[in-house]
Amino acid sequence: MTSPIGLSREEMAQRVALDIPDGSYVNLGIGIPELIAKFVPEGREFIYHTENGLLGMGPSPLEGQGEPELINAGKRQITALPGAAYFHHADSFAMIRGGHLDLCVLGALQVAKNGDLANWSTGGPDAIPAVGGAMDLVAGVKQIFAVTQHCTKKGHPKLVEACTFPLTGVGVVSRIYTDLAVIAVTPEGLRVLELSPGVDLAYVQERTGTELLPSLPSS
Amino acid sequence: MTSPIGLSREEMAQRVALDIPDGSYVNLGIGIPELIAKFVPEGREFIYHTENGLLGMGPSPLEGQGEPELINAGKRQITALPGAAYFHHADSFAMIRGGHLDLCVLGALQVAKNGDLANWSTGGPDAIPAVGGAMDLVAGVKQIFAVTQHCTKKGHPKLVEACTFPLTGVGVVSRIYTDLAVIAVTPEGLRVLELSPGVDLAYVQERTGTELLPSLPSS
Amino acid sequence: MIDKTVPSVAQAVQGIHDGATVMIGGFGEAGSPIELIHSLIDQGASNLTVINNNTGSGEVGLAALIKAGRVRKMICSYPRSQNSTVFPDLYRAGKVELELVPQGTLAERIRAGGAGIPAFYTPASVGTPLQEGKELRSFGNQEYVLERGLRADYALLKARCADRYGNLLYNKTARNFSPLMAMAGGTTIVQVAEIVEAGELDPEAVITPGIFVQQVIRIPNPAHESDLVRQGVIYP
Amino acid sequence: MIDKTVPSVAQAVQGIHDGATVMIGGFGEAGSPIELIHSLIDQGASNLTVINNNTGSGEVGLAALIKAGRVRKMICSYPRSQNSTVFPDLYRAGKVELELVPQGTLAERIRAGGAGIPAFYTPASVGTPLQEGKELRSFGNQEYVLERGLRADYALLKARCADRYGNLLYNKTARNFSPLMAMAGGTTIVQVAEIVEAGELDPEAVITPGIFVQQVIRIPNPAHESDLVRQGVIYP
Repeated sequence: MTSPIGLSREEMAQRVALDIPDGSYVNLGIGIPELIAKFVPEGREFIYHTENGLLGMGPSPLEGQGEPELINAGKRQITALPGAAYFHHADSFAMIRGGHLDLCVLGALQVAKNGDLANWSTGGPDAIPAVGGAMDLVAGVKQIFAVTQHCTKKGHPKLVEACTFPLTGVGVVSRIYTDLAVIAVTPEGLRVLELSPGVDLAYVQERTGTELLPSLPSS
Repeated sequence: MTSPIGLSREEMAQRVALDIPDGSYVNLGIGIPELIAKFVPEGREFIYHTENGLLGMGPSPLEGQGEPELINAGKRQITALPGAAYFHHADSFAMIRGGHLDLCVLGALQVAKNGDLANWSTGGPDAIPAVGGAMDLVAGVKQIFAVTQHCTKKGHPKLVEACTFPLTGVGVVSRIYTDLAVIAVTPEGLRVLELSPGVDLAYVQERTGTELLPSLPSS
Repeated sequence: MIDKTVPSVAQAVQGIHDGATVMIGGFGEAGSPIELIHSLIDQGASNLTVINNNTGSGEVGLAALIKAGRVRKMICSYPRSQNSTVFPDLYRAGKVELELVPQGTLAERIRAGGAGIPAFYTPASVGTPLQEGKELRSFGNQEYVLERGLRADYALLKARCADRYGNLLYNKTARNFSPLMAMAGGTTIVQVAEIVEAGELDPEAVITPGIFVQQVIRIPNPAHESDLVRQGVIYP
Repeated sequence: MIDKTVPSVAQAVQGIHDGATVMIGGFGEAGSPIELIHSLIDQGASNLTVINNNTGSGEVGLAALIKAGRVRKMICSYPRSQNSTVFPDLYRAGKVELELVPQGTLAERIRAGGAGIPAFYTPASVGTPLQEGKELRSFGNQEYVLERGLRADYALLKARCADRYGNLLYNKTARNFSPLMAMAGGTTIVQVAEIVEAGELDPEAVITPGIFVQQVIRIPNPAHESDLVRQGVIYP
């Protein structure tokens, strides 16, 4: 499932981690975002929040040492680091809704040029709708990054003029990390900040459902 | 300050305690209500809640053994019993507002025949208004008893047709314990349940600002 | 003497009536009171409205309760799991209703119910399909949606440890919704692995004060849902 | 490395600006961060809006801050104490404003502010003078009043123990409003008697998770307000 060119899932996760400031409180969504926890850049300390009630989430347990009652929001077994704290769901979402988390990195089905995010349902007639904490996260966390393959498996663009899937939140995403590029959501539209190795703007534009603005010369 | 006839403050507190069912969760207001904690009838266990964050409040500490950070709502030093729990103010008032407490016993400036309570301010031009937790307690606790001298020090009735002081709550008091009588608030008005020794209905009526109904023959 | 312990799971759940609203603690299997749920299946109450973050897994616990046809309606945030088709199948067949609620809104609605707050405003779901039919209102420059407090006739919970007053400690992320549901349940029934003497719990560390708990039942070695699913257990 | 400890009370409070809204923990003297308040008096910020359950006692701590003329407005539930005339005198003289809030409403407003809830409904104060000017609404058969969340630029708190992440434990009934104010303060500054290594606090027993705390200052032997009042201390 690796693209011939562009970043792997692990590389995308690593790229996001580079942009997280030291000391940040971070919530990681399910999928590629979960991989980010492995890539803390030298000299930084992040505190990971999992909305099912833990601040100070650590890596996966060693084989055979997991506990069924120590899990993350994706229901995978995790560990707790020194300095961790457990709390109930209302306190956990008080952290989220109250703006106490610095960053949330979520997967995406679609991101629109204005930052609208769709990541919980395709809205299909047979789909079982399941939203989890995504709507609370995008409404409350200070900054929302989306990390996603640039296109669907069928090759359809995921960055679009307007989302066709049901929204998770309106105008919430500030930055998008894909296998092909790092893209900022700006009042003018989607602006490319960085292209993956071996990829040019035309290549990315061809795979994008809305106009991409070129990166600004760095000042 | 003892009346020539009628119950003393301690006796009033003891009388209230007799009417508290076993296993009740109880909040006691400042003044005479505080004395109730001394009078747990044989064979019963009450759990006292103090709204500043303790369930399982025990008696006053022994001389010299008090702690400035273990106090009740009246800011007097107290103790905590085995099985106690501390919590913050939002959880404490969740207990109150959420209807989890069985009984609150409050002092009163005035009680009206419909159960209106005034106990936080005389409304005087120079009064410093101070409400504390009284409005939350009367709005949330399942049953509210008022315990008070039947008349003010100047001899004015405290049980009245309608309160003239600012209200704490509307129609909240279900029973009134005074030095002269135990009185139920009923849809028909104030009904005397019990007269203190040496007191007859006419004597109490004379000192009451609204009509008292005689006790019903016990069935 | 106050003593909220009851001798059997059967006795604990015996009062739950047809048509009752039942909150069930847990996030996935963490904190799921599986023995209480199985006892509720045995007891037979039906036409239930169940509030839980999920819809169970495999064919044990909550999934088994749903499969047995006892649940008229689920109120939850995430009715999918990797190893259960019980809810999806019945939902597609129109045999169970779903009220889908964002997870933080669900938690806050339960807390509000328990705290005597009938309604509150939240920014979550504004501009999305889950806001439809709900009142919007602006405070400052932002729009919020009005959400109602949730209460239940019963709450079925799992905790690690209790005393006779019903004071509770939980285990790690098995805490999740349970302290909120304890507040919002008319009758809160808790299975615990251990019961200690009054006074043994540090009053500074009690998570659920006993005032929110009506019954405590000791289940010393509770099953883990994932173990049962792995073993292919189907309840009953 | 995350380390929220600061070396002095002066440094802790230096950023507090004229006109700031400041939540101050404590119920009476229990939980009152008296050293932080005294440092705020030294620092000189004025025209403050202060949120505390009370208005201080004697002429130390919060009463001293009010006496020094630094407080434009108090938001509290009980602005009386047996041994202070500071607030009553200034209030009668029209030199300080008062927003009187029922205690449970005050607690819930602070929690709501910290939890991103802009407004909620409560039954407290309905039919009383404190409901005047507020919206009423019925849910079910009962009337409720709409109350707004409260936030503050700063929260000054006292706790028993912290680690470098700002995780906090409190002492008995000194907990009171502080965990709520920690959530609602933009910059939450906490004086603690003890600072321990990360990992020494039981993660099950942490009351305020460090995410709500920005600065921790160690005051190993905090003064008790009642002692100072008894000794006749007048600050500064």
